[in-house]
Amino acid sequence: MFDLQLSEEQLLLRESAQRFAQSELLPAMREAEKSRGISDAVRKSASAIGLDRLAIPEALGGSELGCLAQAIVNEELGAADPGAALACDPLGPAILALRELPETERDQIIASLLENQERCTIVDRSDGTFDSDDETTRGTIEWVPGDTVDLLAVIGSDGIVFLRGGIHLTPVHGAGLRAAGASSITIDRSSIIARVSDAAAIDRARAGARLYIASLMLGTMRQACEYSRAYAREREAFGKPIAHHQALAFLITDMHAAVEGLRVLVHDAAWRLDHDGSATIEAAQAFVEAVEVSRFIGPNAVQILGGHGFMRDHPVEKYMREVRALGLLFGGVDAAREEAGLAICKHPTALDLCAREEC
Amino acid sequence: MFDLQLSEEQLLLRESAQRFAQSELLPAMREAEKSRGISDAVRKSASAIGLDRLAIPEALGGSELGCLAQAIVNEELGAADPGAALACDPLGPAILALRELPETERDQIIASLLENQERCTIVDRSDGTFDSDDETTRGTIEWVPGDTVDLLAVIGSDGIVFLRGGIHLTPVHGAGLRAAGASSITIDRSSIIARVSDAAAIDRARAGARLYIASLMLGTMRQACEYSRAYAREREAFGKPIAHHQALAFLITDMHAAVEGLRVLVHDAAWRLDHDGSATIEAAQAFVEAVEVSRFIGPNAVQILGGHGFMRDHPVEKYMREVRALGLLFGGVDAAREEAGLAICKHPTALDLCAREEC
Amino acid sequence: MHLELDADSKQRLERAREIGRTEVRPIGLEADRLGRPIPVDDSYFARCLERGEGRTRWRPAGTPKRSGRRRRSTVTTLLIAEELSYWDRGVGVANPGPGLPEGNVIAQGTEEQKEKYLSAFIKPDRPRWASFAMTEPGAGSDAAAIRTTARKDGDSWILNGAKCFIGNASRADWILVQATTDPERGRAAQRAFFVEQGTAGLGPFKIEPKMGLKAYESTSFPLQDCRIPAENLLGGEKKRERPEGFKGAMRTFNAQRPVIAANAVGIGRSALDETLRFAREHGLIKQARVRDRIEHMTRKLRMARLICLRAGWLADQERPNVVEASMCKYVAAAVAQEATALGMEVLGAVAGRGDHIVEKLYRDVKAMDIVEGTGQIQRMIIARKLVELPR
Amino acid sequence: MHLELDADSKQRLERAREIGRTEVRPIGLEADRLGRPIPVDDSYFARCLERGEGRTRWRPAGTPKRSGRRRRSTVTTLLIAEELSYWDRGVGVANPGPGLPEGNVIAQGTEEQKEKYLSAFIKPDRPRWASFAMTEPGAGSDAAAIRTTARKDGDSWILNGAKCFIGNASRADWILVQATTDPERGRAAQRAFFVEQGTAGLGPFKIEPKMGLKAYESTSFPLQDCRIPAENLLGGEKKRERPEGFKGAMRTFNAQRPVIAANAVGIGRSALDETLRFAREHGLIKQARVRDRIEHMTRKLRMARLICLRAGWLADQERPNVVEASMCKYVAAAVAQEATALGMEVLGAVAGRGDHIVEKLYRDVKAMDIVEGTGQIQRMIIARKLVELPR
Repeated sequence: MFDLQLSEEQLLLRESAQRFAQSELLPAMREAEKSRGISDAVRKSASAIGLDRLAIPEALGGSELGCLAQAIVNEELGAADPGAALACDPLGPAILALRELPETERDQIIASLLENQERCTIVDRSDGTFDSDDETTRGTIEWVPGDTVDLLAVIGSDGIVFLRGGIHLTPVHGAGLRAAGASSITIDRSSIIARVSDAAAIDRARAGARLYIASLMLGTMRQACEYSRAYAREREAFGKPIAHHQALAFLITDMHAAVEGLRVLVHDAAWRLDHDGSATIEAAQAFVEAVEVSRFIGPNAVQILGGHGFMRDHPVEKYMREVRALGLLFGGVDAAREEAGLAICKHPTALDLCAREEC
Repeated sequence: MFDLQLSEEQLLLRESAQRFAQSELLPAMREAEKSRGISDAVRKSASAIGLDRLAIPEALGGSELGCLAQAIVNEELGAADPGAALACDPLGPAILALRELPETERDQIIASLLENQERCTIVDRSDGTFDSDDETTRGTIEWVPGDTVDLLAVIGSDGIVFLRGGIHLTPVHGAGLRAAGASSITIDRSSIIARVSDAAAIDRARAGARLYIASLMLGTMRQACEYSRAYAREREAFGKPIAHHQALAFLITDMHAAVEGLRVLVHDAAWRLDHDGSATIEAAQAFVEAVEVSRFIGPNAVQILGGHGFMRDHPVEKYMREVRALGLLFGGVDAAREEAGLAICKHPTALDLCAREEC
Repeated sequence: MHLELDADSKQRLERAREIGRTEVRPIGLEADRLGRPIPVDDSYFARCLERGEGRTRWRPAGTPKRSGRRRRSTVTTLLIAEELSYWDRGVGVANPGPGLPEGNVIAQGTEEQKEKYLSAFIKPDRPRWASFAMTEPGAGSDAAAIRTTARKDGDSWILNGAKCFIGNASRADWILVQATTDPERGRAAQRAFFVEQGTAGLGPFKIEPKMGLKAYESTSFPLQDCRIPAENLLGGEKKRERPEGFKGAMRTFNAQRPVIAANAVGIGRSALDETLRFAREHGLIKQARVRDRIEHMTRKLRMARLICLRAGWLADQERPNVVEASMCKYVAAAVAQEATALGMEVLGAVAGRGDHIVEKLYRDVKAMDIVEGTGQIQRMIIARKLVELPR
Repeated sequence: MHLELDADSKQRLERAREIGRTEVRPIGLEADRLGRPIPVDDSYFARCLERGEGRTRWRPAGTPKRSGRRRRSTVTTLLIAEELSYWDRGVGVANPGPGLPEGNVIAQGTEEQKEKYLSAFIKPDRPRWASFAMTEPGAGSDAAAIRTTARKDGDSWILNGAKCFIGNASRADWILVQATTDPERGRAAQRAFFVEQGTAGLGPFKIEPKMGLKAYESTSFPLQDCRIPAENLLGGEKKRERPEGFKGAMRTFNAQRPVIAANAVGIGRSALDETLRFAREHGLIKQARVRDRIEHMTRKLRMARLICLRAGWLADQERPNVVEASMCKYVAAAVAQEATALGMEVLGAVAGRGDHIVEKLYRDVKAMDIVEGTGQIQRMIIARKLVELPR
């Protein structure tokens, strides 16, 4: 039975994420950007409603929720401050890779991370630009939106490795997401403390990470649309609200439709990843769509505000930068496009809801 | 001195091409499509004003004009009927390849073609899908907009070969340009009667052929814009001309700008090809732009007419089909994009009007 | 949330696919090749009747409810519309039955009118059509601009005007004609009238030559002093002062939008599958540019389908779907249009031949952004909600 | 037709490039890094003066014409504007000189006004700025909506209102302030007034924090019972009844559009060159997707430059260029915006670091679609010509 209704639990989760995002993240947005971090109070609030352990196994005190729940939460947090959202979630999308480890190993690593209040980052280096031998790894990562990395998960061409030690961070300015920090990383003789080699598990982790980012982008773009729409209804030019100039009304409509379209792709991918344990194409496409839409919505939300949009008194310039920055993570749009394209071209028919032989 | 003024000669040429196109091609547009050809009267008129020998050497009775002149003429003919334009020009863009032959050989072949009222076609098979040994060639060509091919120029990976005999045409329906005919070709033991191997000469011939097509597309799209603009000024909905609904006015503006932008690219490439004897990037980009713009203008010109646009009583559905068809010729947009991209990436700086070292 | 179909819907889809593959596709290709609508006496239509198509869902008062299959959901209806359109969208419009006007008649007709005009469709003796005539040469998207007049003359109405692009008009038993009883009064004065085939003053019919969707007839015709009995006024005289005519038409539009969106997705999916097949067969999928086109087509069509199903799901939930219905309509039409254009680029010269189905789909699909309200109209509808864009 | 530059223009371009490379780029990067406008006392400005920049082209009546270099063409002016913007667009705005208001003063000022306000710029003793204040918090693109009032009071005008996003206002010797003498009368009542720095009621100034283009100050300030002498009315009292103020402003806008377009092309070209350099250095040009982005950027920027030069060439020919000027403005702004966004995609995580020039260009470029009339305004101007779109 095809049903788009969110469950009671999901609705409650959304409401609580929204309340937190709007009351705690949004007002502190510029301050968090300036100080490259969120306040302890915000961090505690996030933790109090469990945002830092959505995907952590129940046995370890988490909610053990799936990707759809995370997407719902991330949309709300992204609508306030995607950088702060990353800062609120110490394990971030790396949890999706950690979850693929054997249970004992998984629980041990996660428990230790939680106990020491450590932070994880996951990066995609499937393009083979990362050197790893059996036990140690070297390489550089140009940018991660964070100032602390205790455990680094690297998706390489032959699996996911989890690294500890030898991770040297250098702060950089950051094109966006500065509420999470911004660093480049040099890895030198870092130890591999765990490894995931199963291809399906790697695909799941990558899909989950892409959805994590895409859903933050969804939220940020939704807010960019809402903010600029509200502005356009207030602001007058040539004797009427600028939103009543048809071309701008249509632009606002197209931006709204782009957000709605992105949301169904994100939800579809997240549901399938939860339900089927696999959504390689769908997650990659949600990410590609998010990036493409960001190139449309980011600059246009600024444009609607005109000169005001270019100023930091309004948030739209920040949204424009941050969605652009988010889309650069995790191999960027080309890696996602390549993965989706190759997978689709293997399928006999690309777009079937019900199983179908070649016809 | 930067000067965009067309010469007196060019202005006269344009005027005469326009008069012919509007008075002879345009009224017969649907008839020519139906009967897969132009009338003898039209053919004679075209010949009378020299449209069938623009690029032919003066010694052979032609005007020996360059690519810019051809582009100016093609824009006018394309604005009436791009298929008929092809039909009016027996040697078509193949003349640009023929011109690269040594003078004696060139004159002999051209003279013979003219004397026997024969037709040429040129195709691009640089992708290496064409078999040629020293003297004969085999292969198939899925579609050419023509029903007669006496001499076939094939740009292959290792040069241009000119083929005679063993060229078997099978009529096909044609997605567009039916005024020129539509055939698929099987080549079986065809003789190579001439060959061009010089890389610069091949580039010139290919650039010229691309511009030939791009300028036809320019004309057809210009006309699609003009026709739909005129319609939008007449047609009323919701109490005013539909052109006065701002979103449609802006669409018309964007379509107009796209045509203007394409024209400067076509003229720039043509002028450089005439002036410098080389315009590989510029010609390929004019073609790419023409194809991209055609995907925007073709369907939107139909859209402006609404239900009427879908009917053959108006020409916009034909324009939509024909610009799409033109863009498939000569290796299509990907071949042009690849050629331009590779060439640009070789340059130290991509976009310099004055010579510049790497900075 | 649950994004898979139930077994019953899957089964219906399978059946639609089988009919599409064996019946719809071949007759659609033939019509396109010959450049004319499927003839009225084509055996295809007889087979439609044999399959139980071409019937009304209306039943006379007192008819016992049929047991058995439950009414299918809008979501399933949309998926079937997509599937049939996948095989040929024009054929679906050509199919016999009470078609477009059925909804209006059921909703607004008097019992006598339902009996008179729908009962022949309960178990039709032969392929029968009905037709709904709203569009005029000067009134497409702007339904309020209708100029066909209906003048009361004793026990008759006299219709004068011209209609265009009307599906199946020349073969219809009757045409529900939208007309104004007072051009000065705008929408409020619009009503719908039953005009039976053969009525003096109806026609002649001109079958319009179209770019695509050739399987059905798009017909233009005049109404010249076309006199019909007073009782042919849809809903009867008593409703005259209420602007039901226009709203009725608008309601039809509204309900139809996700169906057109689903049709568009079907056309696009057809282009995608054929393009992918071609690319695989010709070794083109090794090219990144070709894969990117296919990825783009797939993604956008998935998106369009999902927002289309969302509009349908909202309808199934009896929740408002005005924004969603308009959105899926214009998005799907644009996406499908682009899919066919990209498909032609992948096919290259083969598309230029004019005998590949992707080329046909390129010609078919444009209508999806026009019928039932252009993309511009859909945006206006949405913008009214989003920014209170004045009319 | 001839599409190459003459030797003189090339030489000027070479000089602009040298200044851009050695002076403009470094100071622009520094301002961006520090997130503040170039300080008034920065030695960069002194060097500008040494190079002969920051001067007025105005000369008192009776000054003998200078021989030597001929006046440069608009085409060359545009190419130099592009070149300087290539190195940093913000710095150009920060440069000292009579700047934006100069044209209005020369065209409409009385001889006394020209003498008083421009003579210090003939051979400036120190870096001096002038400023033009039209934009208001509630009036950006819609210049007719200006609410700053000018009320005559004896021998004075009293200005009240607020201006925003005004370039160089806090460092200007004087600001030409656009105000209305009668808010009810719309454009016709708009005039421009010289307000000297330090006038009571002018300010305080707030330097606005911008997303990009940080090298120059965008300043907001109020005018509160700001009293100025009657003779500070641009053009003097006699012109009061003619709507020159507004038209003057519009003329400035018009002449400026191709310059902004050229600026945009310069920013885009900078992004292109840096992206291409990065792609070559990191072996990315072997990827078709990367090459396609670079091809796209190059093509669209070539196109934008050509239509921009066309607008300039028409001006040089003294032919109308309203459509072309607006077209190049909105096309170039969009194209350059896209170029920077694509550049960031090619750079990937390196762009995320926030210390690569392409990332800066992405923040800088957006303003090009806003200043001197947004893309929407440009389309309105063109549509008036193309379809007689009513105002």
